Amino acid sequence: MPQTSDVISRSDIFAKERHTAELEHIFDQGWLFIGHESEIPEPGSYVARMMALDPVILVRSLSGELRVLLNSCAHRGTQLCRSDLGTTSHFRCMYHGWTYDTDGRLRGVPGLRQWYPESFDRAEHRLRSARVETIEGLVFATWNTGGPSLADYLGEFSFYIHALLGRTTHGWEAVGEPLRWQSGTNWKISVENFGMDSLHLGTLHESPGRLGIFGATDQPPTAITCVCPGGHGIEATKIINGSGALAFPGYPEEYWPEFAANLDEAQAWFVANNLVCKGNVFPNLSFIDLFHDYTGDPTTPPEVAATMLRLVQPIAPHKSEVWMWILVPVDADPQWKRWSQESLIRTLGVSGTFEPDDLENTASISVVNAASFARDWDMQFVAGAHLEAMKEVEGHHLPGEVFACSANTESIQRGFYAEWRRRLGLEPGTRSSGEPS
Amino acid sequence: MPQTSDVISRSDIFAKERHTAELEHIFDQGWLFIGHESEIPEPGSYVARMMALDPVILVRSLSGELRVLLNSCAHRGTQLCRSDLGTTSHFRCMYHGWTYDTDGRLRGVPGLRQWYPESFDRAEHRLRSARVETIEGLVFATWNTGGPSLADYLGEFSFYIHALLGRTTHGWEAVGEPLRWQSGTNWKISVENFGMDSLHLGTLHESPGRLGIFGATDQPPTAITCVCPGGHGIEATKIINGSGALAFPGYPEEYWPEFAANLDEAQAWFVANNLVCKGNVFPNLSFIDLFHDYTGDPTTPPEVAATMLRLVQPIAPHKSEVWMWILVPVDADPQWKRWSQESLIRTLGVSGTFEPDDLENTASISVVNAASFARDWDMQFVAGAHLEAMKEVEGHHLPGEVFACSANTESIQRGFYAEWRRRLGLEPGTRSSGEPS
Amino acid sequence: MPQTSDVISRSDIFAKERHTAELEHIFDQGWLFIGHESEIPEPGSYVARMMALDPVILVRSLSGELRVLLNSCAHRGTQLCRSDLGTTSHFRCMYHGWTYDTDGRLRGVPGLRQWYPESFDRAEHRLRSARVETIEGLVFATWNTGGPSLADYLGEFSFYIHALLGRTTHGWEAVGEPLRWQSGTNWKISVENFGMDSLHLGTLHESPGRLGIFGATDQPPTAITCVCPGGHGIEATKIINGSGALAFPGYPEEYWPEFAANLDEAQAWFVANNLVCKGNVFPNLSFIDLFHDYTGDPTTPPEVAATMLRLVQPIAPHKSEVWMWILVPVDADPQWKRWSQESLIRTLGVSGTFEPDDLENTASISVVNAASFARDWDMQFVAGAHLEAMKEVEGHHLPGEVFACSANTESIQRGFYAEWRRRLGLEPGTRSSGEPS
Amino acid sequence: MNVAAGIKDRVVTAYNLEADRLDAHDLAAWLAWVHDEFRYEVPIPVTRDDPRAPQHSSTGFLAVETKDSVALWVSRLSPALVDAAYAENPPVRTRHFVTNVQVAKEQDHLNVTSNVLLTWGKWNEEMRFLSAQRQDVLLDDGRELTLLRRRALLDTNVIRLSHFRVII
Amino acid sequence: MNVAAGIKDRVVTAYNLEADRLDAHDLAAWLAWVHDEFRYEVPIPVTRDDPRAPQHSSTGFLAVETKDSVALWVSRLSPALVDAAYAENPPVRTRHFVTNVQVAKEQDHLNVTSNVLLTWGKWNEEMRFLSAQRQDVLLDDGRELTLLRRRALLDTNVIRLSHFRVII
Amino acid sequence: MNVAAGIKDRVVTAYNLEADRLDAHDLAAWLAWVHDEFRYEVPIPVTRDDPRAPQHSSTGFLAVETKDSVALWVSRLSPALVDAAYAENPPVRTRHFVTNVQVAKEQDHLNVTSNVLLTWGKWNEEMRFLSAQRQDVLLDDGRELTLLRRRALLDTNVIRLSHFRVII
Ligand code: FES
Ligand code: FES
Ligand code: FES
Ligand SMILES: [Fe+3]
Ligand SMILES: [Fe+3]
Ligand SMILES: [Fe+3]
Repeated sequence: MPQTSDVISRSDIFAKERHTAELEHIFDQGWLFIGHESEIPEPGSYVARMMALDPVILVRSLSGELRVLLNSCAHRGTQLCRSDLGTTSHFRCMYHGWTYDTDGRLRGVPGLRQWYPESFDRAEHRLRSARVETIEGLVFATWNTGGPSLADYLGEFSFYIHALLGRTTHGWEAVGEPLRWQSGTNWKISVENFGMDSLHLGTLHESPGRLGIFGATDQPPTAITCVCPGGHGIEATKIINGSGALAFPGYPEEYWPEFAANLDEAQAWFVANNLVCKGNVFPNLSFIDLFHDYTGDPTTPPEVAATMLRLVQPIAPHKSEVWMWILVPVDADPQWKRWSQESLIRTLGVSGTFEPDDLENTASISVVNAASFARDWDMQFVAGAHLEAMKEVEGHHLPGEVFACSANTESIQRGFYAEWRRRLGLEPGTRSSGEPS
Repeated sequence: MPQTSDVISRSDIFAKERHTAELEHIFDQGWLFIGHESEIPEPGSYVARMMALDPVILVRSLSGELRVLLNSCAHRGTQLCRSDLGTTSHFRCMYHGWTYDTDGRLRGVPGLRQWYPESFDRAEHRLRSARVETIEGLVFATWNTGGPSLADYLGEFSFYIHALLGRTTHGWEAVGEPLRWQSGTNWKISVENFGMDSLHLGTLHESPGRLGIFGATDQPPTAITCVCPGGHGIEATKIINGSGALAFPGYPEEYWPEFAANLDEAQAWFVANNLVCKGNVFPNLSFIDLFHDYTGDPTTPPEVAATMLRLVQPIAPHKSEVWMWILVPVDADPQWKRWSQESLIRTLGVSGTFEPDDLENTASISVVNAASFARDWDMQFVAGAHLEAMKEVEGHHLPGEVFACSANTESIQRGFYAEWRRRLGLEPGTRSSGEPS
Repeated sequence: MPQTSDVISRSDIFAKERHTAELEHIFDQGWLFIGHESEIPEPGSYVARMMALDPVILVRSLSGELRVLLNSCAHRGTQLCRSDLGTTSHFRCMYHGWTYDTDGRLRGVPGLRQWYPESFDRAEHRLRSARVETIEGLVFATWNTGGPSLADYLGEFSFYIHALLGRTTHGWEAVGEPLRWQSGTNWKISVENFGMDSLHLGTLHESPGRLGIFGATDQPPTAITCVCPGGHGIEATKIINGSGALAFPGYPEEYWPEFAANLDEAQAWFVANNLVCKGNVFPNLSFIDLFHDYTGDPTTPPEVAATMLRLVQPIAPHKSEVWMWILVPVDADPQWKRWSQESLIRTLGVSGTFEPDDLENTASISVVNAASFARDWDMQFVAGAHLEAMKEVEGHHLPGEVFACSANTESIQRGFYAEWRRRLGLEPGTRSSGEPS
Repeated sequence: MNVAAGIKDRVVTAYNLEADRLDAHDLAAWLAWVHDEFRYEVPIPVTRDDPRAPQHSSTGFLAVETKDSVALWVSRLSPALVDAAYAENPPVRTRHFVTNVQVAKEQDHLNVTSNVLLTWGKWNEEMRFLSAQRQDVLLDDGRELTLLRRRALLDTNVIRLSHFRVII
Repeated sequence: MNVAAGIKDRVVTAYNLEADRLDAHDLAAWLAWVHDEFRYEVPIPVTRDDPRAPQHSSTGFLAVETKDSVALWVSRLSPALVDAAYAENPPVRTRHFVTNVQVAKEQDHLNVTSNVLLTWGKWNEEMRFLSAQRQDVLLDDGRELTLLRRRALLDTNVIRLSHFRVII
Repeated sequence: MNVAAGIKDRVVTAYNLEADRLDAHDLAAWLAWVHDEFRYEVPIPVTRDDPRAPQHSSTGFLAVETKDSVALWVSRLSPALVDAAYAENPPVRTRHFVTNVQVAKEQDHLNVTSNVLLTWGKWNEEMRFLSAQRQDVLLDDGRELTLLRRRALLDTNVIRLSHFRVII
């Protein structure tokens, strides 16, 4: 029999009471990804974003700070920003004209003297602000202003974020605006499908494999899976050759020495020589770094690397919204940036050769597990339960529990659901008796 | 800090548990507006209406009574009337043919002798009827058959209804059928935006103001705000000039003496010389009386008055349906009626220069306050909290608490929400811990 | 006053809590109709079906058994079958390729040796299977594997199923795939309208009657209504003539002797000489056997018999989905089969002369009884409450409580709702205080 | 074989007039362009593996009508009976949006395909929509077009209109 | 009376251009083809028993506009005022799908009917749809068509767009 | 510059045939009218203040394809691979309603805009709808039209189809 820690009740995934609890204990408490610094390049630049179901404005304030403000007037609640992006010196509410500066302070109140009591104090009516911190250009925010810092929240996992995004000398930039699509599944199913699961590569994605789009290799690769406290996890599927040379396939070769130089040894080893490297920051920010062999442009070099972020917003127990950012090194050649961008759109974008199959698959999991009988069953996360954690890999010490196998198994999922249970105050093996959703 | 009576929790506005409680304690108990007498001119005339979510038929019975009947067969519940309006001598159920007279009495039962027990008594199976009363041609009904009369329910506020609609010698009539549109907001937000809030005129409605559609005046107006027990309220924004002459701008001048003569002095003073006069009968019947300066027809006289009713039906925590009736004096010139009607359609109708901005605004309040974090905040109704109630205004005694200011502030809203709390059994400062909707 | 057992609270019909309880106590416990054996003629034939809200696969396994398998992978829940029908040797999950045989046993697991612990036992991961039994070609299944057999569940009612479908020597077959349409009403309303209620024939269906489509007869018919334990019921509306000759109007006369010979005397008497015979197997499988006089094809013989099954799936308190199967004797003439099929499509199909009026009617019952006030009322099932059960009819002993009247009254409904209450643990006269849906 | 624009224009004109009559609930007038041998079929949509496999039934139908059977509907809507035509009275607001008309001329008839989006507005309810391809056979005597056969291939497996008493 | 294909083609071309301008929120350009006496009416849909009874009001309207009243909208969208045009700014994405155009030539004008499906995409919200028949009167001086009257018959009794500040 | 009805008719005919092939999931046949330099782009819809500002991205895309990249899809749907084309097999029912076709002739190509309503019916699910404007560049050698460029401007900011592996 599988261990209770290797299974999760289907009703737990989809129950309405779990969804409500997730909003309260995970999304209102945790650090949530908001956007990339390059999206708001100048003072006054802003973009409209969501923190789970709460709409916020990410703005680089005129005083130079990154601010995440609830997109709702302090007076009677009108939405302040109704466009996707722009540049502004202030936010003015259309209803009664209350005006806030880009730090969220209430500045102007029409009729202040005539209509409001003398005791009315603008300082008591600033916009609600989330706490904001960044790592490697990624902007995170939390409503939990008194909780742990972002660094504490990420813990050991920062090592891997620095490894992936600290390689470049001049940083990364988001190309274009985020792609967005809705998915008929629960956010957890979408997150673990994209950010954690690798065993489906040869089956669900058999087609792009056979079309030569991704994964061609002479040597059998090894998957290094790292499960960190806090529910974060990452895996790198790599060719381990004796030579020890650090290659970054898909990136122009002139970058390679610089990439290695910007990292410490273990980090460099981890991100080098990979077919693909992917993972997830708890709860819902997944990322991937890979190279494609061919995506339909014969003028492209044979291997083009690509990096993306993928945020899955919870909307309802059976509905979520995916946001996809494509990142490229700031100083890359414009033509190379375009190749990299297009390769991702054609594979992991909503019109790509991979994502539609994943969408079909994850939606199907929702469809068949919505009802009363099916929900009274488990999902199995037993693959890799037999692997032993390694002290070091090829002489490198990597943070977290580290496993090596011919494929990335289900270890990251087990870590993710353990953290999920912990935050919701659930024991392994419990099951929601609440109403189906 | 604002007083708890000056704020209302955002979760209180939108919580599903509040919506359910509203249906039970406010809409199933209070007097609800059903229609205007002129809509059912003859015995047998009927219109299909809603009492909150319950469908009813308003019919002038063959015996001459106004009846409000639940639109559902007493047998097994089939809808009896499936059209918006008509004339009939009876209601026959399509399912098994049970037939009711226009007073709701069961008359015919096919197969009565063969199929039903002898003990079957038609008198036990009449249609459910609401209690019906009228004031100035406005038909109200309530399910609370043993509760207060309409006059008691309105209390002092009747003074203002008589003032507005008792002016004319021959009464008013509804022009055309009600306009209907849905709004993506809670009914309370829509009601207080239209029937109570005036501070948004210069901001949200800056555009029609600058286009010369409404509000042009040389002298600064004064707003007289009257807050009555029961949650009802009204405001008149008027030019107070020393002369004491009673003008009814926008109405043909030949009406003016008659308008004054039909009212007592204080009433006449209140409804004369107004730019606009508007208010709300608790819970959801708003009205407005105003004149436009220009709405796009150069052949119209410069000022045309207009009067309308606006009912906001609660549908769901974030959805409501607006019904709009345009009223004109029965004996007005047909051309004038048309001008008045068209001026309202072009401003406060769903295609007008005002209403779309209000719809956009109120929907935006719903959108940004649906989620878990935003809901844990307040709305502010502090404007005018410093004003002192007046014993009399310009020598006139007006019912309710009366305030004068350069604009109608947020006093009516405070009265409205106090009544709302009272009916729901809530203390100021409470907040719904129930599920978001 | 009607007895509490003759009424049912409108809130009971539509309450969300009742819907949830129905799924648990009725649909997860009872025997549900899945399909007709002729739909899956060969080993490997399968069709996708629903057991209430749970998707299942009905498959004739390669080993020759009828199987009803939950359409969801035992690993992480992916939908296995995504088409309406087909033939297969196995079910392979698209996600990670787990492969099941047609008996639901897990056979193949890609990467079994590399990725899964040695303790992983395929036998522990078979598809969830329902218990399957058949009667006269009708396939039923239940999740309640330890409960009563189908025969026990049907009890005395089997008599009637054998009578209707045991007439033919070579059995019946489904013509074409099931027709499907959604209905804006509760499943119970739809079921009792189609499978139980006859009093609406002259009123709701006045139009097809007057068009000569159905029901023309010189002699007044008699309705024999049989109410069996378990909530099942059936009625036959027949011409009782003294002759005792067994006619099966609408069927080719050459069948008549054989029909009689295949049944015992009481059964033969019951199904012979009928204008129509219809009923319902608790909870939601209705059936009808009738002949039409004319459905628009002048080349058709004047009377053509037709038999159909009608399953009403519960979807939500105010939404259900109808599935319609048309059955014909296997050995009938192809032309006759076509006539029979087309006559049903043109009357009881979603485009027919009967069903649209029924749909309109049942949806209207839902629409007007969704709100808070209307729900606090009853539906009346009093017709026929005065009839006395008969020991025998025309010398024949028929199972269940048997009534004779000029029409089939509301006895079957009373039996249906009594069983419904019993399974939900409700007393007569209770009413849901739960939230409206 | 494709056809001269003139024939296509006539077909489009006929379709537009047809749509008007259907949406005015004037089945009697609509029947005027229907051939005596008219057959109308809406096969049951059936989802099968393989995008090239037929996705509609060859043996099951959601609707099958002839000129005579539609004549029964016409009677149903006649003044004497319309009061009991509960599904059609009060009327549902329908509108046929006809696009993508393609005409191929055969020996003695025209094969015409078109796309139809049907909108469905019942009293105060939200609008519903149905999309389909029509495959028609028209006869053309040079002066007048008549409708000999129509097969409507629905794009949904389950009817979600309030009923299906409508010609697509 | 039906008309030569040439006229119909010109009408269709004019409608397509009109739709483009409306969907680009360029009311000023749209106004160019509107006659000085232009009247635009959207009668209130009213459901009555009997499918042959009129299903739209003769006395009540959801919109009534003239060239002068639309000119107010144009001003509203002008650079000086557009910042306060909250319902139209940021813009709603609309698209007019115009089909079933039928042209009848009268003495001195054209009577034209067409079906319009309006799609409505507000920021991140789900799309909404409105279906209607347009009944237009056009004037044709042989060179240019102008729009004299438009009556839009909606297929829904209740407006469910976020507002109705739109020309159908 | 507007064009003779003849060219417009040919464009409409080509669009209708194209829609048929797309809705029959026959990408291989569809590819026949695609130019070797074909480029297909669906820019990301971006809502900006000001109705005159561009409402679609200039740098971000929801889809970017060439003839070669679409050829990969064709292979994906070939008999050898179609069993693993899980998003397209079983097929989604799609229908392209193409209206408002406007053709402008330039020196050496045609600029064509059209409106497309795409309906999307996945198995037993409710239909979904997508509305867009297409901005195409066609080449015309007098005999045959080929599709050189297509830009599809969606009317929704968020894709709500079950996936977007479809040519608009
Ligand atoms: S709601 Fe923002 S100013 Fe009043
Ligand atoms: S439900 Fe009205 S007569 Fe039976
Ligand atoms: S979910 Fe079926 S094989 Fe993994
Ligand atoms: Fe994947
Ligand atoms: Fe306003
Ligand atoms: Fe019936």
